[in-house]
Amino acid sequence: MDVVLQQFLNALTLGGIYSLVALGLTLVYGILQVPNFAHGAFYMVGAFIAIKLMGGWGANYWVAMVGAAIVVAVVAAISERLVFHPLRKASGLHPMIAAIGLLLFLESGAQALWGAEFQRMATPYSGILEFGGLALPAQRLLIIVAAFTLMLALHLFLTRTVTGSTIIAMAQNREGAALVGIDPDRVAIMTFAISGMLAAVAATLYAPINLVYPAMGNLVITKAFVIIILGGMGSVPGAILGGLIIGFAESFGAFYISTDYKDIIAFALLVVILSLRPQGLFVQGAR
Amino acid sequence: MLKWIEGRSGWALLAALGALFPLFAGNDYRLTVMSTAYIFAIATLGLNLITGYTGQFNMAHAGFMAIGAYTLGILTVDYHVPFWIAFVAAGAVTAAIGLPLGWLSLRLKGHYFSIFTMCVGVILFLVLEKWESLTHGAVGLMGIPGPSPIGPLKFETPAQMYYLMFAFLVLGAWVMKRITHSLLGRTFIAIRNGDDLAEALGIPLMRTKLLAFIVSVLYAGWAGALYAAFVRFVGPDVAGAQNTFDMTMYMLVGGLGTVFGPLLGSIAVPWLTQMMQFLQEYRFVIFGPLLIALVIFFPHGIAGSWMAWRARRAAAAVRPVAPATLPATEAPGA
Amino acid sequence: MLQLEGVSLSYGSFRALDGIRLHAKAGELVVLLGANGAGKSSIFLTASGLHKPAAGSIRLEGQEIAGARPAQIVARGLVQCPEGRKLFPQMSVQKNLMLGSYVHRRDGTGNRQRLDEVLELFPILAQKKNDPAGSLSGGQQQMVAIGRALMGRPRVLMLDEPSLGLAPLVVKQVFDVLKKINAAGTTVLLAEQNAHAALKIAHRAYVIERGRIVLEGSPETLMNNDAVRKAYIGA
Amino acid sequence: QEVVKIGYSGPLSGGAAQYGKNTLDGMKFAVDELNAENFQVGGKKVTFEVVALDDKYNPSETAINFQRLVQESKTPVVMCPHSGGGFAIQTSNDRLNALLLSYTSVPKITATGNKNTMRIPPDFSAYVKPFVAYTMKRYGKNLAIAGADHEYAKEWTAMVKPAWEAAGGKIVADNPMSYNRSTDFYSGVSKALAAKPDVLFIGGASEPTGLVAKQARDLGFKGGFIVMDQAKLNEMKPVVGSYQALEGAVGVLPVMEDNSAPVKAWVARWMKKYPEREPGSEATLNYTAMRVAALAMQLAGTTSDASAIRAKLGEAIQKLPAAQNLASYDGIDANGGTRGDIRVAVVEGGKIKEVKLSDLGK
Amino acid sequence: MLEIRSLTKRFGGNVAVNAVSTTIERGKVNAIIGPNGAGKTTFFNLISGVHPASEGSIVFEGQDITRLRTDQVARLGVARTFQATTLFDAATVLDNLIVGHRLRTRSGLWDVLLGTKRLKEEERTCREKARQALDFVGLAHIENRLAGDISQEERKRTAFALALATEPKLLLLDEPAGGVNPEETVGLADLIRKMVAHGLTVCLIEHKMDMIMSLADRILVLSYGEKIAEGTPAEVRANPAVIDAYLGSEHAAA
Ligand SMILES: Nc1ncnc2c1ncn2[C@@H]1O[C@H](COP(=O)(O)OP(=O)(O)OP(=O)(O)O)[C@@H](O)[C@H]1O
Ligand SMILES: Nc1ncnc2c1ncn2[C@@H]1O[C@H](COP(=O)(O)OP(=O)(O)OP(=O)(O)O)[C@@H](O)[C@H]1O
Ligand SMILES: [Mg+2]
Ligand SMILES: [Mg+2]
Repeated sequence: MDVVLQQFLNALTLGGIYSLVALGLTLVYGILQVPNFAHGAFYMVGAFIAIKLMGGWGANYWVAMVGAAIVVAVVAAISERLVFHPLRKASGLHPMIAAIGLLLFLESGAQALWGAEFQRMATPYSGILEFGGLALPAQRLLIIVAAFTLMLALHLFLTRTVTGSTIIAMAQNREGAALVGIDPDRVAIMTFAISGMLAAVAATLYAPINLVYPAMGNLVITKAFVIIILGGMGSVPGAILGGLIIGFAESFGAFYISTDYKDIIAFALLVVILSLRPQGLFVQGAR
Repeated sequence: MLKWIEGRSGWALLAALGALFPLFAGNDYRLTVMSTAYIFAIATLGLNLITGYTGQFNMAHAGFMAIGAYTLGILTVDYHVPFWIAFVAAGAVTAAIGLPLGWLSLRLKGHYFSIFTMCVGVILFLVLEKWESLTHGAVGLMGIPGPSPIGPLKFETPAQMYYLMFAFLVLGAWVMKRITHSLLGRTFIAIRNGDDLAEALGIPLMRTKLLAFIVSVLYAGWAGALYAAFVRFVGPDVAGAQNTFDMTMYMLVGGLGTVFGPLLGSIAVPWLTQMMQFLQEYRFVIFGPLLIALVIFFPHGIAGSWMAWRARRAAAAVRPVAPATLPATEAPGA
Repeated sequence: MLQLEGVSLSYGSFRALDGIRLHAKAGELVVLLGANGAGKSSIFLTASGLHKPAAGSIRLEGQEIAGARPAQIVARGLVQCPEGRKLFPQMSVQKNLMLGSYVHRRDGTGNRQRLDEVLELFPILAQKKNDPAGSLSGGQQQMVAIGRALMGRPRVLMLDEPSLGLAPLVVKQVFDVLKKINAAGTTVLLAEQNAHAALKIAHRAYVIERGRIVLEGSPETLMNNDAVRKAYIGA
Repeated sequence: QEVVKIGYSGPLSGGAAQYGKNTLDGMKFAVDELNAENFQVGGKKVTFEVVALDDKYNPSETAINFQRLVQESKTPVVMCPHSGGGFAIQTSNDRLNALLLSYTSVPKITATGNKNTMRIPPDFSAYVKPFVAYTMKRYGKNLAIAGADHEYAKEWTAMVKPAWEAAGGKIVADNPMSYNRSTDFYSGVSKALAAKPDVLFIGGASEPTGLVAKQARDLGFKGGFIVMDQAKLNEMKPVVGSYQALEGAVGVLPVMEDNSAPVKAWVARWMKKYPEREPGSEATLNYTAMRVAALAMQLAGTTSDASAIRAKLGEAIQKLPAAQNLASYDGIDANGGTRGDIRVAVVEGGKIKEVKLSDLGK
Repeated sequence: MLEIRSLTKRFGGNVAVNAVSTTIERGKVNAIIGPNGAGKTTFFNLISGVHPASEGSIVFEGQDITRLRTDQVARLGVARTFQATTLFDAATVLDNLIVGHRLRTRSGLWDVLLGTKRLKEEERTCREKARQALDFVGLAHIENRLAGDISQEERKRTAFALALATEPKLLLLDEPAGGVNPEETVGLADLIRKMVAHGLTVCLIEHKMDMIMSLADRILVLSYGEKIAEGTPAEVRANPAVIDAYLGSEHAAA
């Protein structure tokens, strides 16, 4: 029984991280219709900034997380301005390729600045809590609580605040948004900043139980894409549910089927689900 | 009429340049770069058919290239099948695998199709890596033989290999030109420009898209087979997303939805990266922004920008006040 | 109230507007007539700040707005109901309408009151208020678009072919509504193909051809102009 | 004075960049020393220069780079730190008369009959058996496989399994994981531990291997580890936290923990040049290989004839001063595979302890 | 020509078309009118196979086409235009039209690879048909303009030509005069008459009553998805239900 519980816990951890990353991706997709391949690089930069803040400046873990969120939000906002804004009218492949250019730049830039080697982030929550024979690493619990709190906050922001609605409105009709007085450029920058922030927080949450290196984003980003197409691109609940599905599939799949094939499990699941429901689990508009 | 001759002579000039290249290449290194570029150019031509002409961005393209490469490798290395028979089989196997995968993915549209095929690409990669009894797993296939002689033609030296790749490229470009400039090509373009309307005009969407998909992966499969014969080694990495991205970049740098563009891009970009080798690990710090700038300032690629310029001149000649409109290379995907 | 002086606009090398000069006084209902492609929508889009004019000045209540951002212009009370509706298709009708009052977002009660008024104007929308706007019929969407513009509590309202795709009965209703809004003090600019109905409620009208104003006058004078009758009114 | 260029094609960008740099720096370190030593071939002073090209771990790029190195830079020797690139080079190095220094443990690289290949890492098969014997004796008969799944790790797994069973043990779980691609090892490790193993076989790049070990300890594993030689115990330590947590691990001796005089002296030289970077075996092995290749040039009296250089490799290994033979090479086989005496270590009582291979398991 | 029996379409709980039965007569102008959201466009979508019908049957020239795909329906001779005039905006007018005749051709990949005579023949026919259609609608002079550049009225005509290039027997026109000014509307009505004179059957949706009343032979009135009236223009405009639901007093028979 406790192994099942352990996998369950792990699934929530993975699902939480995946969802946070996928949320940023799906928001940006909704606004600009750009599959932002550089999103994984935002995630990576977030982890590095947090490490540097903790290592170099001796910042506290939470301060480092906020710092990383701010820095990556700025990086993302600048990327929007310099890379995606000029391409807002070009549809299709162009922003995709530009995103790849941005990815190459950020990844090699990180390597030039911080080196290619694996780095570790310390955590103040390294303890292991024991509940009746069940080992629960504190950092994992923290991830679950923090990730789902953040998701709830984001959901409330999008559905309950006017500023949140502007993001959704922009996603559906840019000119229409401008005509009711929404400034599309500002919303685009804001959305990018939020997406960068989510990626940085996810990275800082996850880094203490993982490794930090320039290519670390590539692992997460493919999963994040699987998630948002599973949930329906641009759909916020879809990203959360999709993240959980992949988290559970990987965790239980690796345990009960095979670690060797666990990646295939996630992708095969996607193929099966999309074969049955081509528009994803959440039809766009189910917001 | 004039345009027709211009087109002909332009292509003839290119062919002549290609044929004479070994004479002024100077060394095998340049031949190797060029031969590799040709191999990827063939695959990129295929990618351009489904993406540039039909409007469906297939991100599993490198996966199909890998299928061709592995088919050739496995048949020649493990089953000792003669090279050219294995080569034909590489195309057949790629098409046979492409058919169900294409059918499954083409039910999706736009970015859904792209991301879905990206996942198909990952699956192909994982299968190649995990199915050890067939593919030799992560270790890869080594000792793949080079092309066996056809009559008096031997393919041993780099120059001979170069001409082989060149011949395939010419054939591939010629066939592609025929396809895209025929009624069939128009059908593909119609789907790219608006699939609802195309369907209302009696074009069977699935069948037509699937046809474009199969032809496109055939190019990938055969390019993969040539790759295997050239590098003599294939590992699962051939199927990696990196290769698809590279080909997409070639296509875009040259110009989407033209035959000439992908050729240009596939040749220009590798030379550019070769020239930037001295930057070593910092090369992408420069290359990334360069790519972004290109996409922003030359959205139609080199060939596309040139054609747009000509179209604008032609339009200006017809009507003094012509609205500035982009050339007919509408980007797909949205 | 709204004044355009020598406004020109180019799409690339194509000159869509050429020295447009027109104005609307406070409380006026002004109609723009013109064939397809004459430049009516271009005038509106330029006034709203979605296109930058190549030359000329646009003044709203004496203040220059040429070159301002669309959001600023809306905030100053110049609101447009655009051609092609430009709704948020996956949002509910109600949310579409509420976003229309984005620039007044601090005034919650005022907006709710306005919403009730709009739903009263278009009862069918009240029935469909929780449906995604994109699932409505063409005409119903047109009503949402008009309603959304009204939610912005415009001082100057520009409507680009509001009767497009509407049933005759609804067209009549819409024009009645426009008259009512106008009577309540809103300045209205109306681009219309349905010249007959438009001129009936107009105070003044302009005729536009190929990006230029070719005629200006009262509805009566235009109605009696043979060329205008033939081209824009029919029969 | 003559300048001889030495080629390198490896990953200098992307996920494997650090690995590529480590191998390259080992070579460069040897070259710098040689240049400072007034090194002579055929009575003339020779200066070496490393020409390094990035291939992103992609064999087709390696093929291009190799051509470029040989044709444009006229390098008689090219080093490549991955098997795919090695195979790509082997298609033409015999014809072009260039010596391939292949940094890969995949045995096939020297089984293809290529005449101009030297495999840098010594054959690892010798230490599988002592590792097995040691851990089985200390912890018990149940082994769970939780190693990586890349080509090299598969070769290792394929040797560990029969060795373990031959020694009378039982494989209770066979659970390879992708160390390079996984975002999380939790499920994989917990699955392996569910089979209640006494010993875990782990190994891939050092840091992920450290994570796997840490994960196992977090989940309550108390047994020992057989650590594949790609992972270095000293590099795993910062990830796991301490050597205490690695108690009972057996693996290759980390360079930094090597107490032999030549290695200690070399590490001191290295740390003077790169104060921030502790060297690993990538550096020492490539350093040694470069030294061997240079010496072979001297012995052959040529800096360009690869076959002649290749023919002298064995002699060069014999003659190489102990201070430079950090890899403890003692010979080379007919196909170019090196042989050597590998130094191994165990973690006992929270400390690294060097042991003789022959003493392990006794 | 077209027999429709108790055709129903539901979107979720919403019944867009509710048990409508009617016939469309050969060689006539059949009009469909009704308030916004009455289900007119949906009705067209059902006939042309864009949406599958929830219930009922559609029989075209004796053949049941209820379950056919859009392209199959088009091949049988039913062409349509869209409410928001869709064209291939990025292509020239002529290129738009060449594709229009594609469904009457058979050459495939092999013909292209082998360069068969059939392909050359068919390419010529397509071009000819395109020019004919352009001539017919009076747009021969703009064949080289990009479809995205031309005026609203020219778009409407191009859309007609595109439909004509498929060599249809039945033409479904969704608001052909929407957004077109009165003078040009008259021109479009003339064009529709000309098409009927050439043996085509037309079925159109329109809100312009002047045009409908002078053009249509028969009118079907839909409201809330249901058929509320059907008959000649005179009958329909006198029908109190229609006046109530749609026309208002202004357009009612005097
Ligand atoms: N974005 C654009 N790019 C290029 N040309 C444009 C663009 N928008 C409009 N045009 C051209 O500008 C001219 C004026 O267009 P506009 O839409 O203002 O006319 P309109 O009077 O509103 O016509 P309609 O009655 O069809 O709506 C037309 O010839 C049109 O083709
Ligand atoms: N794809 C769809 N999904 C859900 N509901 C739809 C869909 N298409 C149409 N509807 C609904 O069906 C009803 C009929 O719509 P339809 O477009 O057929 O009306 P119409 O008669 O063409 O109106 P108009 O004259 O305004 O164009 C409307 O209530 C609309 O909301
Ligand atoms: Mg207009
Ligand atoms: Mg309709």
